Amino acid sequence: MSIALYFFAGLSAAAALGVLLFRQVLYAALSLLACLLSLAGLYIVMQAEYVAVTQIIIYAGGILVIILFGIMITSRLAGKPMQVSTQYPVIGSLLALLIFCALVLSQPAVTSHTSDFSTNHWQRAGRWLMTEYALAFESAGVLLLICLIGAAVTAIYQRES
Amino acid sequence: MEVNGLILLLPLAASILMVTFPVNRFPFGGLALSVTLAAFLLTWVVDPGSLQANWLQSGNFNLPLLFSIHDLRLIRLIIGISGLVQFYSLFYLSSSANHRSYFSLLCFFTFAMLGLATSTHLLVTFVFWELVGYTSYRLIGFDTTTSSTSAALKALLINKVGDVCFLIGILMLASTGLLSTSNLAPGSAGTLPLLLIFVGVVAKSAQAPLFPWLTAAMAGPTPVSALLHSATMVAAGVLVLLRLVPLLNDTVSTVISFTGGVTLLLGGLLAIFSYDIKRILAYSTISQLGLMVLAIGTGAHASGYLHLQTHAIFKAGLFLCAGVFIHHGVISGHANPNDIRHFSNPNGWLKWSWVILSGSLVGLPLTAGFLSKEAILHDMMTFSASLSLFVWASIPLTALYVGRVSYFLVVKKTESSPLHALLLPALLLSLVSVTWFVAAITTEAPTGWVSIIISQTLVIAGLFAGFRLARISFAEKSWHTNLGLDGLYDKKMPQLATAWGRAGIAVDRQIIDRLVHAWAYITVLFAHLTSWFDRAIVDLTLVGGSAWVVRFTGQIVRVPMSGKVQGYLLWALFSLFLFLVLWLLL
Amino acid sequence: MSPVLLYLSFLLFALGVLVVLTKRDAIVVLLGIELILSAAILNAIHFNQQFPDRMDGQLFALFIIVIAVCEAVVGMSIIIRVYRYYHTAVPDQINELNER
Amino acid sequence: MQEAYSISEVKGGLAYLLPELTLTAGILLIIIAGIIWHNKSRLWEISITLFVITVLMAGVLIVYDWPQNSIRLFFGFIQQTDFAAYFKLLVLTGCALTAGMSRKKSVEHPAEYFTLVLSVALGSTLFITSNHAVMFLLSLELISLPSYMLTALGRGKGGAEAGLKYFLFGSTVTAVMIFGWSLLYSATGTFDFTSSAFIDQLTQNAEPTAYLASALIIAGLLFKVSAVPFHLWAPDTYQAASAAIAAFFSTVPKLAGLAVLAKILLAFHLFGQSPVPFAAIVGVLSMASITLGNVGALRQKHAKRLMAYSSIAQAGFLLLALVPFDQSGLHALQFYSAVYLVMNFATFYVIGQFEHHQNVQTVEDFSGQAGASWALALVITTGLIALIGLPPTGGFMAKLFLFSSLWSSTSVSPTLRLVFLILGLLNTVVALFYYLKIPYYLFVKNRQNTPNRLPWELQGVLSVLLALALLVAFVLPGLLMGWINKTTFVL
Repeated sequence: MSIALYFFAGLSAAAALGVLLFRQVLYAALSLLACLLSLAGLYIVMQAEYVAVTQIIIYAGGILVIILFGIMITSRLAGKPMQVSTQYPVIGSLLALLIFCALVLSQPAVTSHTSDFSTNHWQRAGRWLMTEYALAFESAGVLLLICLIGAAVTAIYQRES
Repeated sequence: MEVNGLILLLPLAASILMVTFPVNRFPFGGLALSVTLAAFLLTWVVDPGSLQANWLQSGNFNLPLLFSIHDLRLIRLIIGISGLVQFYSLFYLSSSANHRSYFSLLCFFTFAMLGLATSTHLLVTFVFWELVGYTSYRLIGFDTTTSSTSAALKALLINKVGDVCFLIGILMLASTGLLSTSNLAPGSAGTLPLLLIFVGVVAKSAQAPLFPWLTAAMAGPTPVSALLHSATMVAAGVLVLLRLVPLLNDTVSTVISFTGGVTLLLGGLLAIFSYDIKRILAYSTISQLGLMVLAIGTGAHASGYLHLQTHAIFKAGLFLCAGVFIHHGVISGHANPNDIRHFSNPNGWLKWSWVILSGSLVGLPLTAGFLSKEAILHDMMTFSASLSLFVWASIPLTALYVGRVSYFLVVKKTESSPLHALLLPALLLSLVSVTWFVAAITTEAPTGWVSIIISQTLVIAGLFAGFRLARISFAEKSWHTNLGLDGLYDKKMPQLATAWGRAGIAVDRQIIDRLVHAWAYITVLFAHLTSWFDRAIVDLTLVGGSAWVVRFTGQIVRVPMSGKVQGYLLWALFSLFLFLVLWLLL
Repeated sequence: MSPVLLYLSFLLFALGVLVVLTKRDAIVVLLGIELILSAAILNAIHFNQQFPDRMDGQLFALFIIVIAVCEAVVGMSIIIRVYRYYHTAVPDQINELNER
Repeated sequence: MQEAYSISEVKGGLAYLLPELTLTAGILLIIIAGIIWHNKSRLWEISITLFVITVLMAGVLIVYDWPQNSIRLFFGFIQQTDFAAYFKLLVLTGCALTAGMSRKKSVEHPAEYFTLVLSVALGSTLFITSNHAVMFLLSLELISLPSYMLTALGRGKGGAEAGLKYFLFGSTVTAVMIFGWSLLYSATGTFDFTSSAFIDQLTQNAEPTAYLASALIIAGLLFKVSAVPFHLWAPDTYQAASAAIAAFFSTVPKLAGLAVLAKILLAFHLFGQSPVPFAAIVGVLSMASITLGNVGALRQKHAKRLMAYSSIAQAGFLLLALVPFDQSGLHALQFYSAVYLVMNFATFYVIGQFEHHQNVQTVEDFSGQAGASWALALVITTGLIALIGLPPTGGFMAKLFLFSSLWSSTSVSPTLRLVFLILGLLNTVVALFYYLKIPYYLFVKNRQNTPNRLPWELQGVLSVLLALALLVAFVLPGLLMGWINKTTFVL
C-alpha cells in the first residue's frame, strides 16, 4: 500500500512540475492529465473510490477534453503550435517558495487513523448525497446548467458594435 | 411655539419653492425679500422658548432636534442683514446672472444660519454647520470664473479640515453625553475634544493659521461677502465657541486666547498694506473675529457676544458701502474697481454711512461698536490684564488701517448724484448702529473712564496716523520686495514719524519718533513674515504639498494598475502573503 | 499516515500559484488553477481519514470537482471569445483597459 | 428510520426555500423562452417581464415569510435568519433596479443575459444563508461564474478582455480560498462553520493552520466585496461593462459577500476568544481600502472607472462596520448597505442615461450637460453627495451610525479606534475632490453648451425616486433603522 502511495505521489508531483516546465501548451495540458490520473490512483489508495472515478471520468476526461479542444481551436486561429513564455520568474518563484514554506511551517497535526471506508462505500456516498448533501446536489445541478447556457453564448462570435 | 418653527421653515420653504419653480423668468428676488421680511416681522410675535422634536430614536442612538430661541436680537440680526443683502442684491446683480439659484441659495443660507444659531444639540448644530459651509461654497463660486471657483475650493478645503476635527470632537463628547447644552457641567469634558472642536471654530471663523480662505473668498459677489464672510457665517464658529464656554478648562482657554490674540494682531497688520478694499475688509474681519475669540477665551464671553452682534451690523454695512464704490467703479469703467486709490465718491450719503460704520469699527462713541469694544476692554482688564495687551495693541492698529482707507474714501471730493437704492441698506445699518448706542448707553454703558479715555486717545492717534500713512504710496506689494522695503525705510519712515508727531500727542517728540521707528519696523517685519507664512506655509505646504502627495500616492497605486491581470494577482497574493506572515507572527 | 501527502498537496498548491503567476498564456493559467484545486481535493480526502465516521471530506472533493469543471468550461468559453477578438491568449497583449 | 427522518428534513426544508425556488423557476422559464422565441425584440420583452415578475415574487415571498427566529435547514447547510432575509431583500432590490437600467441596445442575447443576472440573484440568496463550506462554495460560484460571463458578454473587445481578467483573477482567488477550506477542515473536522463543533475545535486546538486557512478564506470574500488588496479587477471590469452591469457588480455580489463576511468573521472571532486580533485586521484592511480607493479615484477620467474606485472605497466603509463586532455595528452595516445600494444605483442610473443618449464616457464629457436634464443632474449630485456622506442625504446618517457604533465599541483599543475614526473622516475630505468633479463639470464648466435634452423615460423616474429615497433616509432615518433594530444576529 505504502509503495503505491509513494509511487502515485511521486508521479503526480513530477507531472505537476511538467505543467510548469513544458513550453508547449499541449504538453502542459497532457502533463496535467497525467497528474490528475495519478492523483486518482492516490484516491483509490486512500479508499475514496467514488472520488477517484469521478476524477477520472469528469475531471481528467471532461476538463482535459475541453482544454485540449480549446487549444486546438485557438492554435488553428493562430496557425502555429502554441508556445508559452514566462514572466516574473524570480519574484514569482520566490513567492511560491515562501508560500510553500509558510504552509509547511504551519503544518497541521494529522492524527493517524486507520480508517476503513471499504464497507458499502458507494452506497454510503449515494445516501449522503441524497440526504445531507441534497441541497448542495441540487445547487450543483443549477450551477452546471447556468454554466452550460452561459458558456455556449459566450463562445459565440459577436460583431463589433 | 408653532411660530418659532415657522421662522426657521419660511426661508427653507422659499428656497425649495424657488428651485422647483416651473417658470424661469420670475422676480425671485422679490419673493425672497418678502419671505425674509415676513420672517423678520414674525420675530415680534414669537415668545422665546425651546422647540423640540425627536428626529431619530432607536436603540441606544438618540438624536433629538432641539432648538431654542433664547436671544431674539441675534435672530433679528441674522434675518435683518439677510433681508438687506437680498434687497441690495436686487440692484447689484446683473440681470444676466442666474437669479433663481442665487436667491434660493440666499434663502437657504438664512435657514441654515438660523438653525445654527438656535440649535441646542451639538450634532444638530453640526448638520447646520455643514449646510452653511455648503451654501457658502456655492455662493463664493457663484461667478464661475477661474479665481472664484478656486477660491470656493480653497474655502471648502480649509473648512473641511475644521469640520472633520469638529465632528471627531463631537463624537468624543457624545460618549460623555455632553452634546445637549442643557446638561453642560464645567470641566466635565476632556481637553482633546474641546481642542478638536476649536479647530473647527478656527477654520470657520478664519483664525490663524486657517484664515487664507477668507481673503480668497472675496472673489464672490460683494453682497455675498457682506452676508457670509463678514457678518454671519464666520460668526458661526464664535457661536459654537460660546456654547462651549461652560466646558472650558485652563489649557483650552489659553489656547483659545492666544489664537484669538495672534489673529487679532495679524489681521490688523495685513490690513494696513493692501489697496484692495475687499481684502482690507476681509483682514479687518479676521482681526475682529480674533478679538471675539480672545474675549471668549479670557472669560469675557458676554462682551464677546455683544461684539459679535455689533460687528455683524457695522461690517455688513461697510461691505455694502464698499459694494457701492466698486459698483460705481465698474460702471465708470475702471480697470481695477477694487482699488481704493481709484475710488470716486458717487454720493454724499455714502460718505456719512462710511464714517459712522468705520467709527463703529474703531469704537468711537455714538456708535454701537463703542459699546462692545469698551465692554471687552473693561472685562479683559478685570479678567486678565496681561492678555488685554493684545487688545491695547490692536486699538491703534485698527484705527491705523481704518484711517488710511477712510482718507481715500472720505477726504476726496463729493460728486453729487441722486440717492441710489444701493445706498439704502448701508444707511439703514449705520442708523441702527447709532440707534443702538443711543438706546443702550444708559443700560449697557461701559464703566471705567480711564480705559475709555486712553483707548479713545489711541484711536484718534491711530486715525490721524492712518491719514498720514495714506499719503505714502507704496507700490502694490512693494513690501514683498527688498526695493520697496528699502524705500519705505529711507523715505517714508521719517514722514510717518513727523505725521505721528504732528497729530498732537503731547509726549516727548524724540521718544515718539523712536517709537514710531520701532513700531513701523516691527510692523513691516511682521507683515513680511506673515505674508511669507501665507505664501510659504499655507500655499506651498498645504496646497502644493497636498497636490504632491496626491500625485505621488497616485503613482504608487498605479504600479499594480498596469492592466496585466497576472501583475494584479502577483500584487494581491504578495500582500496576502505579507498578511499571513504578520498573522503568524502575532 | 505519512506527511508525504501533505507535502504533495502543498507542492501542488505552490506549483499552481507559480504557474498562474508566471505563464504568459491564459490556457496555461487555467491549468495552474486546476493544480490549486487538485491540491484542495487531495487535502480534503486526506484529512477525511481522520474522521472515519463521516465522509464530509470526500463529498467536498466531489463538489470541488464540479466547481472545477464549471470554471474550466466558463474559462475556455471566455478564452475562445478573447481569441476571436485579439488572436492571442497572452493576457499581457490583451491590454486595452488600464490606467493610461 | 434515520433515512425517513432525513428525507422529511429535506422535504420540510423546501417549504422555507420558496424565494430560491421561485428564482430557479424563473431561470428555467427564461431559458425556455429563449428557446421558443428568436425575435430579439420580442424575446427582450418576454425575458425582462419574466425577470421582474420572478424577482418581485421572490421579494414578496421573503417579506411574507419573514423569519421570526433563526431556523437551520438541510442539516445545517443553510440558516434562515432575519439578518439574512434583510440582505436577501437588498440583493433582490438591486437585481430589480438592474433590470430597470438594462437597455435593449446593449444586450445581444436577452434570454441568456437575464438568466445570468437571475442566477447571480439565486446564488446571492443562497450564499447569504449558507452555513456549510460546500453550500458556501457552490453559491459563491453561482455568483462568480455568471458575473465573469456577464462581463465577457459586454460590448465588443473591451468586454471580452475585462471578462478574461475578471475570470483569471477571480478563479485564482476562489481556488486559493477552496484550498483554505480544505486546510480548515483538517483543523475542525467539519465544514459547518457555525456549528458548535467547529467553534469548539478552533477554540481548543488553536493551530497556525487554522489562522492561515481563515486568512485564505477571508481573502476570497475580500475579492467579492472588492476590498484591498483584492480590488484590482474592479476598475477594468466596471469600465468595460455596461452601466447596468457595473451598477449590478458594485452592489449585489458586494452586499452578499459582506453579509457572509460578517457571519464568517464572527465565527472566526470565536466570541472574542480568538488570539488573532480580527477587529484590528479588518480595521486596517478597511482603512487601506478607503485610502487606496480614494487615492486611485482622484486621478480617474473615465466616469465608470471612477465609480469603480469609489466602490472600493465604499467597501472599506462597509468593512469598517464589522470592526465593532457587536450588534450596533451590524445594525450600522445594515443601514449603510441599504443606503449604499440606493446611492450607488442613483448615480449609475444617471451615468447610464448620459452614456446612452449623449455618449458620455469621461468625466470631461459631462461638461455643460446639466442643461440636458436638470432633474438628472440634481439626482446625480444628490447621489454623489450621499456617497461623500454629507447632509442632507442618507449617506450622512449612514456614516454617522457607522462612526458612532465604531466609537462606542470596545473591540479595539481606544487609540486604534481614534486612528480609524480620523483616517475615515479625513478620507471623506479626499472623497470630496473626485465625487464633486462630476457635478462641477455638469453645472460649472462650459455653460454656454446647449446639449440635446434627454427624453424622460422609466430610468429617469426611477432615478428621481432613488434620490428622494436618499433625502427621506436623512430626514426620517428612523423608518429604516426601526426595522433594522428588530433584527438580531445569531450565528
